[in-house]
Amino acid sequence: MAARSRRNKTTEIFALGNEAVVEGALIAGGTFYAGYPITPSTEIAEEMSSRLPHLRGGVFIQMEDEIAGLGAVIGASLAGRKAMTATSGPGFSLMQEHIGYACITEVPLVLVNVMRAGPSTGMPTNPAQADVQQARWGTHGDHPIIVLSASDVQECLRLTVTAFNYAEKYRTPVILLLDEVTAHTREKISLPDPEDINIYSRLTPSMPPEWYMPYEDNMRGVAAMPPLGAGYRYHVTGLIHDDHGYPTSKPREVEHIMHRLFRKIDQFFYDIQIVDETQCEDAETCIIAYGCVARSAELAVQQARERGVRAGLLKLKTLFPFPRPAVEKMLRQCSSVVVPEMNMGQMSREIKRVNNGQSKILTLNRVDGQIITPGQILSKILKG
Amino acid sequence: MASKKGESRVKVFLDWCKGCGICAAFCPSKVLSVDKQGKIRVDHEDECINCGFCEIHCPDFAIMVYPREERPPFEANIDDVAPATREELHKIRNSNSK
Amino acid sequence: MSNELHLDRFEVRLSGLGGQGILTLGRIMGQALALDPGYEVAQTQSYGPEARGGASRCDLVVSTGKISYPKTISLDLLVALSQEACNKYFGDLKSKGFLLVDTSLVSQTPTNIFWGLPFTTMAQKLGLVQTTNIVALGALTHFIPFMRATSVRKSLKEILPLKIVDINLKAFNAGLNRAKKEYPEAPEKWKFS
Amino acid sequence: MAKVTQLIHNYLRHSKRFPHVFCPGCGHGIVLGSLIRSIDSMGLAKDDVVLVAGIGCSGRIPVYVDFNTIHTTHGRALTFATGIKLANPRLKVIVVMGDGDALSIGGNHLIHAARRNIGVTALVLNNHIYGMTGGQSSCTTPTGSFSTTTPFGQLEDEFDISRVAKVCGASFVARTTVMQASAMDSLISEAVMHPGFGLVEILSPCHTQYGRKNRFKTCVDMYKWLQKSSPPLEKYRELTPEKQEKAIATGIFEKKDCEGLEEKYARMRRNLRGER
Repeated sequence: MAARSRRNKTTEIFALGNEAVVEGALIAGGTFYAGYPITPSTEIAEEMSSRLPHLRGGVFIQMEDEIAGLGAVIGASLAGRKAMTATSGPGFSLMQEHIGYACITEVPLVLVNVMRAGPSTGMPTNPAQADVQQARWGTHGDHPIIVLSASDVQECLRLTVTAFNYAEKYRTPVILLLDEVTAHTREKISLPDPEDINIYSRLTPSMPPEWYMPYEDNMRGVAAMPPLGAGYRYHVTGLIHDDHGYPTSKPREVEHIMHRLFRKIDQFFYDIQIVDETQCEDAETCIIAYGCVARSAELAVQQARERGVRAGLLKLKTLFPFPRPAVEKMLRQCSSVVVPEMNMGQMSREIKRVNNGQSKILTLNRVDGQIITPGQILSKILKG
Repeated sequence: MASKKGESRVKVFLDWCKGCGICAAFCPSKVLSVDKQGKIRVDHEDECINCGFCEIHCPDFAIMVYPREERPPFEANIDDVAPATREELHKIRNSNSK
Repeated sequence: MSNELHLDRFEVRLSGLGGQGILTLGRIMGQALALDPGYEVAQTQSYGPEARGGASRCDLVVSTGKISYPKTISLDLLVALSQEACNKYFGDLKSKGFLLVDTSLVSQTPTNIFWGLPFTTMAQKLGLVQTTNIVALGALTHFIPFMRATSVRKSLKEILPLKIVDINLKAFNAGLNRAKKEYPEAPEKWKFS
Repeated sequence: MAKVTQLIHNYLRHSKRFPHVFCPGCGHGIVLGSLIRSIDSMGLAKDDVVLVAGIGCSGRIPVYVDFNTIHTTHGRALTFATGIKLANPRLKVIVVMGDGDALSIGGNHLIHAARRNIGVTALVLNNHIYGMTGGQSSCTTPTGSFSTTTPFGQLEDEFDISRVAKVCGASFVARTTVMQASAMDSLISEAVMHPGFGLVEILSPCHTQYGRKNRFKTCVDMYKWLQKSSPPLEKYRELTPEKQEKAIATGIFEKKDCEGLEEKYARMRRNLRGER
């Protein structure tokens, strides 16, 4: 522990990305953390273990493995808590089954994954962005999911709040992807006044329990969710279920729930899509980046502009649902698009998918456990 | 809980009974048996001593034992209703023609 | 904040052995620069898997404006508390960059132009070798003109456990005074772009 | 006695279709009935009971009963239960697991739930086989017996669930069989009322998958075998070692005074917050 800076008089602190996640979670109303320690996400668990017991009803528990960690988080969320866990590569793989469970049972939760390099144990203290597609498609079966990505310490805080808000609003697991650079960089961040931030909590039913339908289809596509023990006794199951929560295999009911699951995310797409545009208005070359690489790209754009190249940066904070409209706009506008990422091309695959020959797409992949430097991006811009 | 013979009645919900035969096999008074349809039949209701074994060991909640003097469960209370006897029919006809 | 020096990516690397307190040093320094004078600071670190021994390094990028790339590109100042670190990172220093070494552990520097103080020996004299990093911090407060002693002391008090604040403040003053005495001209040598 | 079955019916979900999915003669229905009776005898409100189950035949139990019910993933029911209990210690959390669920895939979670003494109750329905997937051997399939994946007899030694739980530090451990429904009622009540982690192993025969492959003609034969081979602990102790080998003792193996993890945590929180 010992990582937390004691509060300054102003609400500014000098904190790690991982610590900012904790600040964000607490501001968002998180009171439950269960997990298993794994580098480079451990500071989140350490910080939670010393902070949560001070809260009314706050609970931190270190479980026996990551599977148990996410299991306990789902349990706590069902019991009405805003709950989260944090992990890294190998632990994220272990959690996949439970992510699917949370998707189909529509349990709100936040999962922070600080990505490691390489498959298997990989490189524990080196950055990478290699879990992007796993975050989207890691668990088996069709499912919708929200994946966010933070690139600096202030964003770690903000996006954790956002992640909790989305989870509660849309009753869905939300994955926040960090990388080692973002998680382990210390920066000055300002702690927002909780009153300045919109915090959402799940809607709970307000009707006599006999009439409550746990998976009712309504205009929002999101049913109200009571905490366990509130009088609304219902059945929660990972089996495909009907509106009442009971298992079903009737084709019409199965199709209905699957479509609703996707619709509840799709119809709020423009609420969920968050991107930052930097000098994009007149850009001829656009860099599309996320995570720590977006910071390298920012400097590269500045350096390119100094050399007379009209470069711009589209930073993706929402990775999934894929921010197609924002990306398509840049594909139409720019003659070339550079996609730097610390993997073998997981996001550029999505961008190529929507390109339809509108723009030249240059990929820049680095998988040696080192961050892509501004210089590398700049030379790609100048060559392209 | 056990009572004297002849004081209890046994009700089987045949829609729920799967005919596993546990109740029949362990009934101390041989009240029950499995019939050709694969369902439980109450053969000797009078022998029942209300030991309760069948009730708590029926996996399908399909059997219940209740006191003889109680109204049989799941039957409408229409004891004071009966179809007309021949005499009554005759009487009614006569009174109408008056 | 207006009378502060304008900085555009001033990069410092603190390096040495694991266990010397390099990361703590970086944290105190980062917080002192970020919270009080209000610079933007990005502090990153790199260390081996071992908790003690092995190489340890901590980088700070200090800037008046927002910092985009958080890692160092070319160093303005390299602080080396071990011979190995000095050899390893000297090449990352800018041509006009400065080198500060712990002369009790670094006996051979790659250049004749450097600042050197025996931090470890000083700390031992104070009675607690673990304060080496804070002695160095005191010296750095002298060498880096935009770092204020008051804000460093404040940050030190906030970050270190209460029990060891006093001895560390002593170490800080020792480092600061020794540096002032031996290199009075040093702070004027910087040229900020 | 007359009201027993009606009482059970009161707790069943009237919107579910009965009879339930279990095979004729499956003991799981008896366990469900026993669970309902013990909860009723303790006077617990339906709202305060959370029934958590894993995957397998035992996982189908909760859907039929009108509590807060959760059908989780394979082997992980205890982790969900841990989260629920810590999030809301007022709830009575009961976990229903099969032998494969609890000891094979979920063995790690059982070990640690017992070790950390979380205040949930685990009912392990031991049928010696993977029933739902078609009769494959499980970690409790007795040595020498047959299953679809041990066509030439099981070579491995089986787990003794109660013993595993006991050495892992579970503060209440008991074993019973579905042939002793009244004893089961009181054991379940005792386990639920126990403040720490309680485990009740219930032998519940599976004739469809296990019995047929192991020379039991009908399910009634299995019940007779159960009746014969599961003496109470006191009688078991009097048996000769050879006879003990073949018998399965039933009764309470462990019961120690303790505080559940959730209570300890709440106390720590009160201390930190300066509350009484």
